[in-house]
Amino acid sequence: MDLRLEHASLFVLVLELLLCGLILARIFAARGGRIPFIRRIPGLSAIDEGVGRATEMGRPVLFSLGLGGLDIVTLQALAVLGHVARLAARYASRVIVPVVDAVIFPVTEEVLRDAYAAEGKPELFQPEDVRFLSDQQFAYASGVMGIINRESVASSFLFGSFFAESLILAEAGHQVGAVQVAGTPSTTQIPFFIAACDYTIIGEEYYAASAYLTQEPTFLGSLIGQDWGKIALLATIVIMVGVASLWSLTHGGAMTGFEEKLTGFLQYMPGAAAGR
Amino acid sequence: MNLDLAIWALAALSTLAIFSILYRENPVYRLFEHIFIGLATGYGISILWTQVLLPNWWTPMAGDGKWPWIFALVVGLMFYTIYTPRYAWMSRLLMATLMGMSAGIFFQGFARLYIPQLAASFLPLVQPEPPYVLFRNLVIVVTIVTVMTYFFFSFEHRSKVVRGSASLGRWLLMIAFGAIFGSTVMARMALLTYRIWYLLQGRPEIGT
Amino acid sequence: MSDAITERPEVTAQRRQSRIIYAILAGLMAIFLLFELKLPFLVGPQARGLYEAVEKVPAQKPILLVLNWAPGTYGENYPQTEALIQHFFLARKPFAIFGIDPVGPSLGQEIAARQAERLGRTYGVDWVNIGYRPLQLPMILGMTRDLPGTLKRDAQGTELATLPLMRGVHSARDLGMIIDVTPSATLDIWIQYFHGAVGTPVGYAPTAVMAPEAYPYLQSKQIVGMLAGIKGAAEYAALLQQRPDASLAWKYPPMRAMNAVSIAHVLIVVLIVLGNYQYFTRHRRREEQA
Amino acid sequence: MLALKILLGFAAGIAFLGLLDRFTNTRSRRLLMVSFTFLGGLFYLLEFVIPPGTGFLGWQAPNPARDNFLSPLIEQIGQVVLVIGGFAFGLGLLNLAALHGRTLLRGRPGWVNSLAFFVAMVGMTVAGLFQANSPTLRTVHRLLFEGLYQPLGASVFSILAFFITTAAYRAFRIRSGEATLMMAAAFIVMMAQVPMGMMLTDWLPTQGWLAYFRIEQVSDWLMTVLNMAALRAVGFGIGIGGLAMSLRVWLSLEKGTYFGKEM
Repeated sequence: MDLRLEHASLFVLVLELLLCGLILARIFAARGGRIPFIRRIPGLSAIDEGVGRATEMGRPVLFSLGLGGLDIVTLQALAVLGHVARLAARYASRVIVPVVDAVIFPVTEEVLRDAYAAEGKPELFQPEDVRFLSDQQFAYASGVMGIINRESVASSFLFGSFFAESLILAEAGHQVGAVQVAGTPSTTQIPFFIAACDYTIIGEEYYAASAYLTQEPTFLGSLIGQDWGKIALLATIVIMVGVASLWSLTHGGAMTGFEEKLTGFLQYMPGAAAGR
Repeated sequence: MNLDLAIWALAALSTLAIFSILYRENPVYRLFEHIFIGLATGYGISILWTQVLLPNWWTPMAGDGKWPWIFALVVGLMFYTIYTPRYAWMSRLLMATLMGMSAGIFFQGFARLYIPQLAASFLPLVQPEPPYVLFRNLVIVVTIVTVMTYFFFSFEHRSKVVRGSASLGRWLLMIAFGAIFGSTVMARMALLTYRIWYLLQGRPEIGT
Repeated sequence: MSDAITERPEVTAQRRQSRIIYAILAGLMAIFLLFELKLPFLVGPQARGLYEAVEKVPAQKPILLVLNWAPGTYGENYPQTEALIQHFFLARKPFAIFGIDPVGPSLGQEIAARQAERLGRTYGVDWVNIGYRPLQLPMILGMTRDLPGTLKRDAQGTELATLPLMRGVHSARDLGMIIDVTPSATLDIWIQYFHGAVGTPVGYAPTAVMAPEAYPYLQSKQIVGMLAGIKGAAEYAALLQQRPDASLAWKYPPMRAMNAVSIAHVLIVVLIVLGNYQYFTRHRRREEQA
Repeated sequence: MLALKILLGFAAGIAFLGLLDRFTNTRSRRLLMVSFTFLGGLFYLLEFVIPPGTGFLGWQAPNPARDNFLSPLIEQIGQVVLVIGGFAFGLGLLNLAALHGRTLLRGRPGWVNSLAFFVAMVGMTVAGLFQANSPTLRTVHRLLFEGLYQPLGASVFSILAFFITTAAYRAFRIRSGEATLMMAAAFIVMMAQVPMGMMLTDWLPTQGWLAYFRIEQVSDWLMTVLNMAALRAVGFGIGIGGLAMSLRVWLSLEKGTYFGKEM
């Protein structure tokens, strides 16, 4: 459907307010002590196992943040990195983080340094383990492939936005026998992670990672709010499928009028300048 | 020396060096990996200057006399305070502002990405649509509903309906992932075919 | 490797197995590229649709061949372009090369010049190269109304209006067809502003990855046909071969390339079957032991 | 004159930062950070939700039918962020130079690679920036770009063909219902792409209801109906997840590393 949404329409505004309201309400409820229960996310429990394995074998952990710049996806990957780094610090393991974006680079270094400091082992942090490789996709991939092989990493965690290089990183890790956990909202790369990794975190589970790993009330509440948001979307779909079916029945199956009306409604914004 | 021949020879050597990692990591791969990263960095620098900083910053400032653009450099320098614990907070302030901006941008992105898709899911499920259209619509709606229930984090254990829907959703998801995998194979094979052809030709008249 | 003791037991074995698979894949591809082997072949309806649409273009209406690819997708877009250009020359359909990517037209120039020399076709009469213009909406809109007035000169700086081929061309209405050879999402432009506005037929030659997005347009007949990646190029080559006047010369022969790709697909299928057989026998052995 | 203005501006900017550092403490910095994060997000939010045509104190967008008074700023802010982000490239450069410089100067094993890195980087930078001025540099640029950079990238990319083969070999085993479904779908779509696969169902008619069972039709249906719907549903979840995360970052509710730290 060809919708013009350069600016929010009334529908968009109401929907986003509703979704944000649901999420915020559950966050504050959880902070107020109503800690909810969430289901297990299998891949995430494997992270601890992966770091433990690195310690046993005396080999490093690799953590790739994907190709994203400073956006929501990469921030979530950094949150997971924080958890991995604290575990690694606790067990005195190394975490190698190849970075693709110069803006992300200092943030990554700080996340790692803080994690080692928080576990009381600041001396274990090696600045050389956070490496800016390249901002070019395949130069980055070749570098990561080299690191995985040379360091013979014990486990490899791939979190963030990935593109065609996903399978290069995952298959290289598989070849050195690393335990691999991947998570990405880049849906088209998930099949390759499923094929080459031990555990893959799919779709929205990616955003549930920090809640599951930290059991922090804010995150748990947020997750429940997200569930309510999905119910709201599902309800919208079910109701509108009903409306569309009714339209189809009463208009002899001709749906153009329905689409026109729908487009008009979805784009409608009171107070917008004339001439649209 | 013939430049085209030199280019062909270098390109063939590069290809073999990269492919050598398929056997095992080795000094030749390592050398070319470092050359590649060096070239990419150099390429990045020249692109950064010619396509980003020169037209967007230097020319407006030094050419068109818009001197306040120098403040962009001052702000940019705040990144580098990260190396001094005393001033590191400045870099964090800059970073936090950028994060806030990307959060704000997501509110726009959400609407533009997902609202049209939401609207496209409002499909009729009853007559007098032709049967194959109805079947298609039914599959689309059922897939959307069941896959979305798979991603519920709190309801799964309470209701049998949700559990059933979620596992159907996961099955449909796997079919979709398989289809993506299959549809990518040909494009990847075409890439390799051309690389091998390039090597086999042994002559420099073909593009890299 | 010195630290082989700490590896997962199955890893070295698996790595050895992988090396064998890599060697087989590369070897098979090389064989099918080196020799013109006959594999069973079918021409799909999309390539046929494009071929027939080109045949139907009136001789006085030039075809706009839009080349938006760069060396990155050489393996797919080069043979497509080479196939299309040979068809235009053989069937005497005048065409103009154009691009909104800086490299595409110069790559097309090389192919067209080589084929023109071989087949004895003349620049300005049988073909022109307009060159590259950065994509801007006003330019696209201008092209639909006054093509030579908007684009002015060809890649060598000759006034378009003075070229015999362009003499009858004023607006988009005078174009016989538009074919977009591209690795990126540029199709919308031609559908929206050319086909949508004046009904110019549009053909599409994308990389295989981009092809699925075009199905809705094919169904609604907004595009007359499509060459999907290397397979499309090979299908087109097969159609060309059936011509009585077929005199073809390839720099990167699409048939051989497609054979190599086909054999790779077959290899994967064989490997999957083999893998499952292995898995079952091992499974059964374990069950018997238990 | 302009140079002086620029220099003075630079000095003033640095001085301002110095004063900011002098007159703020941990708490006010924290407050500053929270409010900057909020304002940064608020701008994009307001630009989105304020109806087009809205002005502010007589300030109007040039194209009121599409834009509100904040819209013209999007491009300018984008340009500023682009430039500022560009300056961050030096951080990556420093890291690379430090890592390889140390290896090179101390003559550690692998110093040859580090040397190659530097030569490649400097060569490409110089050739890239100044190739317009010298034919020699143009030749060097072609050698580096067409002879090394492009084929290296294309080769790394084409390694995927090898990896996709071994990944399919390993992953598509009939271990579970899920793996079987994934394999079946991949098989159909893969086969539909090659003539030999299309022959499997070539005996079916091309017209009538049986035509729907031709492999290319089934593959097409899988991609455009089932795959599309499944990806759409995954997308909705990801969208809401991203929305929640954005909300937490924007309102400084995010916890854990990097967030909510002492300044």
